[in-house]
Amino acid sequence: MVTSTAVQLEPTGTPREEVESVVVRFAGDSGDGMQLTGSQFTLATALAGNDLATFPDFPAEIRAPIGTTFGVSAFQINFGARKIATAGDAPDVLVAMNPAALKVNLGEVKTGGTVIVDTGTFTGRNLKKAGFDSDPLEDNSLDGFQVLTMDISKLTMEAVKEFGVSNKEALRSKNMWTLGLIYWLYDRDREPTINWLRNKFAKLPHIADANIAALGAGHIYGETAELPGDMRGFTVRQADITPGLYRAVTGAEALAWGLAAGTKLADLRLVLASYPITPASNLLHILAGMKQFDVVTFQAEDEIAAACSAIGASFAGTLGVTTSSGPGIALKGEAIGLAVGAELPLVVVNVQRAGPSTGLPTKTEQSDLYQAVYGRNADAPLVVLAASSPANCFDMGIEAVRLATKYMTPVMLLSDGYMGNASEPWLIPDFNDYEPFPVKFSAPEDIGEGSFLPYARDEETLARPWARPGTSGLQHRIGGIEREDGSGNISYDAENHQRMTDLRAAKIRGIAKDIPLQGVEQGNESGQLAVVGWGSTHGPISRAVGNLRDGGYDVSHIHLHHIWPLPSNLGELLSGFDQVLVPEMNNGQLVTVLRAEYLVPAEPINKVNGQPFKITEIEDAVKSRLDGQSGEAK
Amino acid sequence: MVTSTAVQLEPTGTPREEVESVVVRFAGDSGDGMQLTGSQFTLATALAGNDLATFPDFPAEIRAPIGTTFGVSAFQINFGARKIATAGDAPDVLVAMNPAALKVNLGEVKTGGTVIVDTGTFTGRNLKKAGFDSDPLEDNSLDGFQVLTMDISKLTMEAVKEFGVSNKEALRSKNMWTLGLIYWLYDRDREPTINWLRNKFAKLPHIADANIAALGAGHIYGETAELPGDMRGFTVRQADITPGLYRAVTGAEALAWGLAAGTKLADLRLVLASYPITPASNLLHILAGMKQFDVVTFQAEDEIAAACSAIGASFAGTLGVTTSSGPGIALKGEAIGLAVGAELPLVVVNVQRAGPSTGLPTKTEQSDLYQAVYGRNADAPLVVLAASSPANCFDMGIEAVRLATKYMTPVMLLSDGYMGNASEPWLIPDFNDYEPFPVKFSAPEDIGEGSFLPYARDEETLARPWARPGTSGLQHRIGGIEREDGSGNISYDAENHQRMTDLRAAKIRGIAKDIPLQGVEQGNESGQLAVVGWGSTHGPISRAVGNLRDGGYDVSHIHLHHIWPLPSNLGELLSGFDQVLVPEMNNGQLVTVLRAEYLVPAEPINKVNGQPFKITEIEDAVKSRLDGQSGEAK
Amino acid sequence: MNAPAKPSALKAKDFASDQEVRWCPGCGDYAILKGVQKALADIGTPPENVVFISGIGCSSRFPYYMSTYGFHTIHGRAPAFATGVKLANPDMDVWLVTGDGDGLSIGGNHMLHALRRNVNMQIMLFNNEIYGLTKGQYSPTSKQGTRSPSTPLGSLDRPLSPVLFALGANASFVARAVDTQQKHMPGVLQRAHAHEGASFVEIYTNCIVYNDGAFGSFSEKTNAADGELVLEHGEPMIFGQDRDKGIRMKPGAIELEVVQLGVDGITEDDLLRHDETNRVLAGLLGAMRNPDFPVAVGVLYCEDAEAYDTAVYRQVDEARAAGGEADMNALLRGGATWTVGE
Amino acid sequence: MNAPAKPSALKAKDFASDQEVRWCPGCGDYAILKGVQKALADIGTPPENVVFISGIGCSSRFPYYMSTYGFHTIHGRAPAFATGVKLANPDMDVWLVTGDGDGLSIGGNHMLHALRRNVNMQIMLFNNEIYGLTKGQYSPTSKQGTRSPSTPLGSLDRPLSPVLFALGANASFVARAVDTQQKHMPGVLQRAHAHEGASFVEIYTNCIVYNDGAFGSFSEKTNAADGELVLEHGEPMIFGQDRDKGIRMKPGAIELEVVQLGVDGITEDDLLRHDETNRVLAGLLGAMRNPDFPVAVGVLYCEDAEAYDTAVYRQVDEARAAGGEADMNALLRGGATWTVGE
Ligand SMILES: Cc1ncc(C[n+]2csc(CCOP(=O)(O)OP(=O)(O)O)c2C)c(N)n1
Ligand SMILES: Cc1ncc(C[n+]2csc(CCOP(=O)(O)OP(=O)(O)O)c2C)c(N)n1
Ligand code: SF4
Ligand code: SF4
Ligand SMILES: [Mg+2]
Ligand SMILES: [Mg+2]
Repeated sequence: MVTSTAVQLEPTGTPREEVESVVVRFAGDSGDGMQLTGSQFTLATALAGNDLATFPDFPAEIRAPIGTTFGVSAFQINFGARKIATAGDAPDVLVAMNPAALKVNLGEVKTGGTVIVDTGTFTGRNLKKAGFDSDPLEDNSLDGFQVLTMDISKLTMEAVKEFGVSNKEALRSKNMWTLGLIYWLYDRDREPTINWLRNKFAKLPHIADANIAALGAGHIYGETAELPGDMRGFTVRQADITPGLYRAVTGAEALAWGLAAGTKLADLRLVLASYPITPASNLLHILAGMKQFDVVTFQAEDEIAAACSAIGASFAGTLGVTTSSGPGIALKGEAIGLAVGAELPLVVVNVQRAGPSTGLPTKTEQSDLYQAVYGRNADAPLVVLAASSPANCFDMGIEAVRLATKYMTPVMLLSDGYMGNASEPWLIPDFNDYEPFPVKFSAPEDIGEGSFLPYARDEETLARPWARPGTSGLQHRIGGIEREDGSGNISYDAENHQRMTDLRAAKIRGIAKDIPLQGVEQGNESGQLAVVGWGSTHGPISRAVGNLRDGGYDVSHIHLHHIWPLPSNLGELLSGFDQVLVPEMNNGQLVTVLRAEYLVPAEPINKVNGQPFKITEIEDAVKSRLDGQSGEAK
Repeated sequence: MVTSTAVQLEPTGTPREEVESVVVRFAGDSGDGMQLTGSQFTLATALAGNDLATFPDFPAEIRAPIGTTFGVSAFQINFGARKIATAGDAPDVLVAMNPAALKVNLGEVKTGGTVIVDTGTFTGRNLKKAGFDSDPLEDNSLDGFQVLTMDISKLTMEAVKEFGVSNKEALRSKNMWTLGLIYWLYDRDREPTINWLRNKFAKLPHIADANIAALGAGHIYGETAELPGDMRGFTVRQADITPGLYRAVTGAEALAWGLAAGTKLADLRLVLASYPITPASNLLHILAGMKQFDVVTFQAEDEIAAACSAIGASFAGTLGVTTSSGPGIALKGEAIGLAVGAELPLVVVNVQRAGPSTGLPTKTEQSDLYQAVYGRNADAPLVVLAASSPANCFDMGIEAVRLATKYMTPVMLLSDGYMGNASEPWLIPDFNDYEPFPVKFSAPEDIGEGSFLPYARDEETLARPWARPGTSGLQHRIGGIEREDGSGNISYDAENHQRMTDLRAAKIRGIAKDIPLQGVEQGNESGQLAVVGWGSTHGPISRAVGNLRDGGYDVSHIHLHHIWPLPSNLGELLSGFDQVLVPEMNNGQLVTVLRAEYLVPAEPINKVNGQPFKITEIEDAVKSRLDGQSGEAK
Repeated sequence: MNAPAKPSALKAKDFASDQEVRWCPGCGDYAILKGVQKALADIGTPPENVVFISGIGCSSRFPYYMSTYGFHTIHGRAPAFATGVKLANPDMDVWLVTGDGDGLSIGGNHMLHALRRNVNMQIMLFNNEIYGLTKGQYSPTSKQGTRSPSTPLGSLDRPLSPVLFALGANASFVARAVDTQQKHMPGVLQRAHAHEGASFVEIYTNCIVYNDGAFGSFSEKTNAADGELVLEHGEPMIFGQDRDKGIRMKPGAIELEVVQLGVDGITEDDLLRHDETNRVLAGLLGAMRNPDFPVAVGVLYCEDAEAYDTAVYRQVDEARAAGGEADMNALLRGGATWTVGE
Repeated sequence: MNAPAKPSALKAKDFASDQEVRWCPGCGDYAILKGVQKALADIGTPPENVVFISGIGCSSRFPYYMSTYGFHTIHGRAPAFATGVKLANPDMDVWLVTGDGDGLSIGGNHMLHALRRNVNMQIMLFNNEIYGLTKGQYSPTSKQGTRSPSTPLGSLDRPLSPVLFALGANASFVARAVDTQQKHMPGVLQRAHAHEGASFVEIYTNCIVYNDGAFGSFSEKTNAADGELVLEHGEPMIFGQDRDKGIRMKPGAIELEVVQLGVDGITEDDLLRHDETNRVLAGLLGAMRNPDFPVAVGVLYCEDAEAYDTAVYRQVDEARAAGGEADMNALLRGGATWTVGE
C-alpha cells in the first residue's frame, strides 16, 4: 500500500479506464521546458505510487534556433502498476509542443497511440522550419493515431492574463498547462508541483501565480472539455513496491553521493579533479556543492591534469577521484598507468557517450569497456566496475572507493549518459547500515627498526602500505620507473620486473575473492540461454527476460557489476547454458572478454545508434535463437 | 659460397677448432665503447660469411659514474655456419672490461664458457664499486669457466704510446685491443675496421693510428701469447645464405626507410611528427636526415601535438606519420580516434618498451598489443601490424603505408626496443621490384553535377575519397562529430550512427581479403601443437621450433604480421592443432585476441623481464606439453 | 606587413557554406562569422586555398559555416592540426578558430608552441570568458569570483589575459577585436593575414546564455568610445566620446596613465604614440582594463620574422639541392655492404 | 614575503637520501642538489613535511636524492600532481623539479595553469636548453639553429624565455638562479619558499654531455661579474667587474640600456632601482641577454596574492560553517521524497 506523505489525492471526476502501464513522451522546443515538465510528472507519478523509469533526451545544441528539429528536447516516462524496468520502447502518448517535436518523435509512437498537439504553434513558418511540406494535422500523416489538438498557446495566454505577465512569460507557462492536462489524464496530484512552483519563483510571485493558474487550467480542460473518442482519463494502480522512504534520483546524483559516502566510510577526504565534458560534467557540479562533506573539487585545465592531480591527492593521503567521458578518459590513460605502477588508490569514473572521437556527446553508448579493461600501454591491470541503473550508482560509487583503498589500485567505474541523466525512484538507504572500511595509514611504529618499505605487501590482499606525507619517519620516494619489490627504489633488474608484473596481476585477480559470487537475476542457474548484460542495459534485459519467461522460454538474466576481475564462479555459471547472448550498446566488447576468458561461444547483440535497447529488440533476438530449436520446451 | 668484395681474408695462423655457432658478449663501462666494438665485430662477421643476430643492451643512465653496475653496457652477437635466429640464449664468451661488467653478466654465461677479463681494472676501488666483497679472480667465483686474464689496459697503453696520445685517449683504445683479440679468436679480417677508423678519425690521424695499433696488438697477442688450456682459436664456416648484396640494418633504420619507401610508392610526401622518447627517437633522427626524399620531420611539443599534426598533414593530402613508444602512444589515443572517425590515413608506429608507465624505457617488451587493438574510447577499429625482425621493418613500413592510404585508415605498426636497436644482415632489395600504389586524389571532374561527397565510398574497399585542400570545387568540412553517410555533414541521426559504425567496422574487417593468407613458417598445416608468435619473438620461436622438429616433435611455427584484422584463414588453421601456444613478452595479450576470435584454447607463455625469450624457454614450454602426452609420436 | 588587400571579385557570401548556423540566437559568434567572411572576401584568396581548423566548443563549429576546406578537430588541439596542414602544404591559407577554453585551458600548450614557432596562420581566439558548449563552467579567462556550475561559491583562479599570454609566448603578431565592431574587425583580420607567421587575434564575443554582457563596458555602442582605445601604429593614443582623453607613460615610472587633454597643459605631444614593434609597450597596453583604463583594440604587436613553415621548406630545398636526387636504392646501399655469391 | 629564515637545527645532509646520485659526472644538477639541500636546511621544515614532485628527465630524478617524501611522476605533468598534493593537504611544503623539456614542452600547459592559479609551491625549472635524458634533442629553450639529433640542419623554432613565459602566465613570483652560484641560489630558494603561491625559479644548469657551456658567458666564475646583474629589491642596478656599469631606462623610450657610471656624468641616481612589484620591469629585465646586456638573476618579480589552495580551504571552511555538520542521511533525504507504506 502506498501512502503519500502530506499530500491529499484529489477525488477522481470521471470514470477512468484502468491500464497497467503507460509510456508518455513530452517533446517540445528546448525553450519549452520539457525536462522540467518531465521531472514534475515523474515526482507526481512516484507520489501516486507507480513504479517508473525515465529517459531525458536533450538536443546537442545549447540553444538551437526556435522551432528547428535539432532543437527538440524530449522526456519520456514509463510508469505502471507493475515493476518498470525501462523508459519504454514506444510512447503510448506523445505531447508535441510544436511541429518540429511532432516531426522528430512521431515515428516512435505506438500504433494507435495518442498524439497531443499544440495547434497554436502550427503556423506556416514553424511547419517549414520543421521541414513539413504540408500541415500534418491536415494531410493524412496522423492517420492511425488518436489525435488531440488544442491551441495550448492561446488557452495558456487566456489562463494567465490576469497576472500581468508579459506575453513571453505567459507563453513560458505553456508547459504547465500541458502538465495540468496530463495530470488530469492520469489522475495525478497537482499539489507538489504547486509547492515547487511557489518555491522556485519565491522572488517572482506573479510568475508563480501564472504558472499555477496554467497548471490548473490544463487540468480543468481535461475534466470539462469534450475530448475526442472514448478518451476519459486513466487510472494506473499503485505498484507493489518495497515499503520505505523514496526519492527520485539520477545516476549523476547517486554516483556523486556514492563517492562521497564511500570516502566517508573510508574515513578520507575526497579530492575530485575533473574537466567538464558531456555527459560527465554533472558529477563535478554536484560534488562542487558538497564542500561540507570534506569534498574538495578542482576544475583542472584538462583531463590529463585532472587525472594527475587526483593521483597527487591520493599520494598525499586522500582519495583522488577523476570523472570524464570516453575522449577524456583516453587522455588519462598514461596517468592511470602511473597509478597502476605506483599502486595508489584512484577512482576514475567514465560516463560513457556515443563515439568514436567526439561522436554524439549527448547520446548514450557503452562502448568504452575495451578502453577500461585493455586501454593502457603495457600490462597495467586495474579494477573495472559498472553501475546498472541510476540508483545503483550509489552502491557502485561506494564499492569503487572500497576496492581502490583496500587494494591500493585505480578503479574504473563505468556509467553512461543514459544512466547519468535518467532518474528512477530510489528506496533511500540508511547510511548507518553501511559497514565502514576506514583506511589504516602506515604509522611510524609499524616499521620497527628498519626503514619504511613502501612496496612491502599485505599477505592477503597483496596491497602495499599507504604512508601519508607529513608522517615522520615514513618518507619515501616512488615513481613510474619499475620499483624494487619492497623498497620501491628504482630497479632495472630483470627478475624484479617479472616479479612486480606478476604481483600487480595477482593483486587484481585476487580481488575476485572479495566480490560477490555471480548470481542469476531471473531464471535458472543453467538452461537453454543466458542473457548476460552489464551497465544500463539492465532495464531492457530484465524486462525482456521477464516477458520471455512469462512466455515460457527457458532464459536467464545474468547481470555483471564487476567487469574486471570477473566473479570467480562466472565461467562455471556460463558453461551451464547452451547459449549465451550478450546485448551491448556497442559493437561487441564484453562478449570478447567472456569468450577470451571462458571460451564460451557467447554471441553479441549490438546496438550502436545512441539509444538504449528496446525490450522487443532483446526479446526478438532471444526468440530467433530459441524458436528455431527443434522440439524442446521454448 | 661467399665472396667478400674488396676484402682479403688473412691466412689463418694456428690450427683452429671448428664450431658451428658462437655467442659472444662484449661488456664494459658505458665509456668503454662496447656498442662500437660490437657493431664492428658484426660487420667483420658478416663479411666472413656467417649468419648472425645481435642484441645491444644499453644502460638506462646517460652516463652513470664509471665502474658502477648500472653503467654497464653490453653487446651480444650470435653467429654461425647455420641460420641464426636470435642473439643467443647464453654467451659462450664473455668479454668483461671491468669488475662491474663481470658482476652483471657472469650469471648468463654458459657453463664452461670463456670469460675474458681486463685485470687492469680489477682494483680495490672498482671491485667495491661493482659490489664485490672479494676479488672474483681470486676467490672461487669463476670456477667452472675458462678464464683468460690479461691486463688489457696496460697492454693497450704500451701498444699506443708511440702515437703521442694522452693517457685518457690511450685507454679509450682498449676496446680496439680487445676487438683485435677476438678477431684473432674467430679469424676475422681487421681491414674493414681499419678503414672505418681511418674514416671516423680522419681529422685526428694520431687517434686513428693509436686505435689501429691497439687493434693490431690485440690480434698479435692472440696469435703469440700462450692462451690457457686448449684455446687455439676457432673457425666458423660460412653459412648457406641466399646470394646477393647485404648490409647490416637495425629495426630503426629499416623502419624509417620503409616508411619513406612506402610514401614514395604511394606518390606522397611524408610528414613525420614525433616527440622524442626512448626507444622510438631514432626514427625521428633518421628521418630528420632524409629531407631530400620529400620527408618533412617535426619535433612537436608533445605526443598529442605530434599525432594531431600528423593527422592535419594527412587532411592536407600528404601521409602523416607519428612515432612513439607505449606511454606516448597512450597520449595519442584521443587523436587516433578522430582519425578513425574522420577516416584519414595515418601511420602510428609504436616501438614498444617495458612498462607499465615509465617502466623500463631501455628494456624491451611487447605489451602494447591490447592498447593497439582495443585502446581507444568507443568502437574505433583500425589496422594493427607487427614487424618480426629488424629487416622485416622495411616491408612492414611499406605495408603500413599501403593499407593506410588504400583504406583511408590509421594503421598502428608495432616494433619494439629490441628490434629497433638490434641489427641483422639484410639482403638488400631492389626498390624497383616493389609495385607502386599511387594515391588517386579526388579530382573536380569526378563529382559531375552534384557536390563533393567526402563520405561516399569505394564499393570494394569501403574507403572514402581523399580530396586535397587546394583543389577547386572539392571544399568540404569534416570532424569528430558523427558524419552523415555520404555528405559528411554533422548528423545526430540514430540510424546514421549505426550505419557509420557498421561501415567503419566492415571496412577494417574487409582488409582481411587484401592481406596474405596465413602460412606456416615451419612444420605442418595441422598437428599436435602450433606455436603462434608475433613481433620480435620470431627469432627464438623459429629456432626453438626448428630444434624441436629436429628432435622429432610435431610442432609448427605460425607467425603473425597482421594482428588486426587477422588473416581470414587463421581460425581454420588454428583449429587443426591440438594445442596452440602463444609466447609473448607480455602477460598474455595476443592470446586473448585469438581465444576471443576463434574460441581456440590457446595458452600463453609469458615473459616480462625486459629480455627477449631464450630458445630453451620456448623449447621447454613445448616439451612440457608434449612429453606428458601418452603414447603418440613426440 | 601592412600589405593592402588585393582587389577581389569574391563576396562575403562566397565564403558561406550551405549549412544552417546553429549558435544560440544572439550569440556574438554570428557577428564574427560575418566579419570573417567579409575579411576573406576582401583578402581574396580563393576558397579552395583556404583551410579553417578548429577545436571543440561553440566557437569551434565555425568551419562548418565556411565554404572553404574545414576540419573540426578535437578539444584544444587545433594549433597542432593546423601546424600539420602547413607542414604538408605551406601554400594553404590556414585560419584557426578556438575558444578561451579550447585555446587556453586544454589547448594552452599547443597555442604556446604554435605562437613561438611562428607557424604561418591566423589564430582567432573567441573569448567569451566562459565554457559555452558544456553549459557555462568558468574558463581560464573568467574573472575571479565567477559563479558557475563548477564554482558555485565563485572561481578562485587568477585569470589569464590572452594577449599577455601570447606576448609571453614570444608571439610575433598580437591583436584584438570585438564581435560587435564589424567595421573594425575585418581590418584587423586582414592585418593578421598579411603578417608572415602566427597571428594571434583575441576576439571578444558575447555568450548570451552563460555570460551575457561580460564586455558591455566597452563592446556596447554607447560605451565603445570611452571604454576602448583603438590602436593605430604611429598615432597618438587618444580616446573618449570627445576624443579628449589620452594615454601616456606616467612620469618617472614604468606604467601607463590616463590623462585629460587640455588639462594641466597636456597636449597630444605628451601622449604615447603607438609602436607596434615594441613588445613591452604591447604588454602595457594589453594589460589595460576597464574601468581605470580603456581596453586596447587593434594591432598591439607586430614583428617581422621568418615563418616556421617557410624555414622548414627552406631546409628541405637546401637538402635537396645539396643531396642531389633522392634515390631509394642508393640509400639502402649506403654504408658498409657485402656480397654473398652464388 | 621577505620572511627571514628561521634558525634551524637541520643540516643539508639531513635532506640527502641513501640513494646513489646518478647524473653524469660534471652535470650541473649536482650543484643544484647541493644548493637545494642547503636551502631546505636553512628553511628548517622537517623533512616529513616536505614533498618533492618531478616529471621525467635527468633533472626530474631529483626527488630520489632527497630524504623527504617524493614522487617521480610522468613527463610534463608534475605541476598537476603537485596541485593535487596541495589540494589534499595544503600543509605540505611542496617543491617541484622540472626541466626545460618537461616543464615547457610537453608540460607547458600545466606550468601555465599552476602559475596563474597561484598554487602554493616552489617550482624549480632546471634549464639546460636541451633534452638530456633522451640524448640531446633540442628543447623549447634551445637557441635557434641548434643542431641536434632531431634537427641535423639546425632548429628553426623561436625559443621561449622561461621567465617571460611565467610573467605572461600571470605568475606571482619569478626568479632566476645559476647552478654554479652556490652562494646566491639558496637565498633565492628561500625567497621562493617564503612567497605565498606559485614561485617560479628558472635555474640555469649545464648539461655537460649534450650542451656543454651553454651559459658560460655568465655562469663561469670569470664571466659572472660582467655577464650578470644580481637583482636586489630597491637597489640600483649596478654590475661589472669594477661595479662601474649600470642599467637605466633609455630616455624617451620604453627599453633598457647599459650605461657606464662616471661617463657622460652618469651617476647611480640615473640608474633604475629594482622594483620587484613591477611586472613590466620584470619583463624588461627578464629579456636581457648576453652579450648586449647582463643576464638578470635573483627575484625578478614578486607580488602579494592569496594562494589557490588557501582560497580553496577558505571556501571549504565557509561552506562547513554555513552548512552545518555534513550529514549523509540528510543529504540523501533532501528534496522531494515520498513514503511507500507496508
Ligand atoms: C577531450 C575533451 N574534453 C572536454 C570536452 C568538452 N568540451 C567541449 S567544448 C569545451 C569548452 C568550450 O569552451 P570554449 O573553448 O571557451 O568555447 P565556447 O563554447 O565558449 O565557444 C569543453 C570542456 C571535449 N569535447 N573533449
Ligand atoms: C610521455 C612521454 N614522452 C616522452 C618521454 C621521453 N622523455 C623523457 S625526459 C624527456 C625530455 C627531457 O628534457 P628536460 O625536461 O629538459 O630534462 P633534462 O633531461 O634536460 O634534465 C623526454 C622527451 C617520456 N618519458 N614520456
Ligand atoms: S552557449 Fe553561448 S557561446 Fe555557445 S552558442 Fe550559445 S550564446 Fe554562443
Ligand atoms: S645528460 Fe646532461 S642533464 Fe643529463 S645527467 Fe648528463 S649532464 Fe646532466
Ligand atoms: Mg568560451
Ligand atoms: Mg633539459
